[in-house]
Amino acid sequence: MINLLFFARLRDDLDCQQESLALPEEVTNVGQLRDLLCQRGDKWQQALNMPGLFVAVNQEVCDWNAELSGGEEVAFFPPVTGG
Amino acid sequence: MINLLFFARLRDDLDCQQESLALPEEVTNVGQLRDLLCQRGDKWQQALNMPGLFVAVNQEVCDWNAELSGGEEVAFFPPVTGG
Amino acid sequence: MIIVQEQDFDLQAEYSALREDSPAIGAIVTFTGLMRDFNQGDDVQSLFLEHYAGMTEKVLEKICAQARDRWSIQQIRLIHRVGELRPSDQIVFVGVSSAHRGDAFAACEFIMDFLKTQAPFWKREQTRDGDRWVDARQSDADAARRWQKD
Amino acid sequence: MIIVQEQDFDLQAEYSALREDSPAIGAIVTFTGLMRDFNQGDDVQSLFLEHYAGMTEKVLEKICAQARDRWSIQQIRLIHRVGELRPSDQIVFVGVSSAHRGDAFAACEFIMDFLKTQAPFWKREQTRDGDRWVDARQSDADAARRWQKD
Repeated sequence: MINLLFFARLRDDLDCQQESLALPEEVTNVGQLRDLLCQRGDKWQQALNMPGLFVAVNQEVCDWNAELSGGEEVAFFPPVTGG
Repeated sequence: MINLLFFARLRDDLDCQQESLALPEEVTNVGQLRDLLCQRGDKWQQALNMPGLFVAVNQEVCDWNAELSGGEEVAFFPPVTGG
Repeated sequence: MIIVQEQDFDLQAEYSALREDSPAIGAIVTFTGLMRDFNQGDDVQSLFLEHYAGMTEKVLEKICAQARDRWSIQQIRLIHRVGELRPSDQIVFVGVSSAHRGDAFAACEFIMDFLKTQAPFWKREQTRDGDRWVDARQSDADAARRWQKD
Repeated sequence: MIIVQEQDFDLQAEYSALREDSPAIGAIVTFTGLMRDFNQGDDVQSLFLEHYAGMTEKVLEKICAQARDRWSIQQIRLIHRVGELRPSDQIVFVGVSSAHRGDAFAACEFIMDFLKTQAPFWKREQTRDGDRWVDARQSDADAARRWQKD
């Protein structure tokens, strides 16, 4: 199981803040996880292709090749706007 | 008459804070004024040749060619160290 | 010291904490970010600041550690507010003390530039025409890029 | 606002004056210079700050005007103390408010760099071995030179 988190505009667009997901065997990195989620339909396809989308694994920003083995916290979020 | 002012280390070295001086006819710029003062002896010669010496005419820093016509306030001082 | 909180903060208290630390300090630089009443062409009535609790603190710790590696710094104090804010409210404080002013200025600006582009905070503005998420600025990305070493 | 005075100053009062000025302000940068207890290799017991009254204010006005020409600034507040000072005492304050942080940081540091090299203040330190005039630093001249435009 992995723990999925969505923030800000992304959470609004997906109407989803948090979700626990059993990782299929063939999904071994975050890029593949994104592809899996995009199969859920247009809403997901569009939201997870927004310009500048970030992904963080266990609270550290990473690229789409970052490996997943189950048990991770994976967060998707738009460009940050604090300060 | 011009009004001469000396600050900080320069005032200490010359033992002079302020002096009114009648400008001789042949002295028409601050470089010539400095030469005139240097003729007073070694102490003046040394102090007015310190590295980085500033001269200000009417409270504005200027170079040694700045003209004098009488009535000016002329200040000599070492490099500044405020802040 | 890094704090993410809903409450307002007191500049004087932060400054005193920086100043009383050591007589070897010669320079204190502070930055305070305030909520403006106007953004992206519209009057803004209020602001909601959301963040990724846990990750935010980690990112801010890392940015401060990078500043310490790069400049000679005595102390850093960083406070970022979250939740509901109004125009003129204080949003963020960064204070840096050092023996010399160059280090304090550089570290303080560096921390703000990377906080802006890396720390997971998001602003939602309330305008007369409804709510909207604030867009990231290219100028912030450019500001952070200035600090890259050759 | 430019003031040269013997009395101490209150950072909170200066900050409040900057902040309450307008809701268009998004950034306030402050610099405070403090007296260090150690300089040029020796413990320093006290410091006497001398200045050229009249000229000092003119030079500071000019530096602030140059900063206003170069960056978009809302307000500048500058205070420099003169007379007898002790370790940890506040010496100088520069506060700049602006819509954006880049302008506030640059203007504040610019003002300090030129104050250091152009404003007629001189420091005399009292150490265990007697009094001495503080030497000007090459690093200050270098800092001011950075701002020259090509």
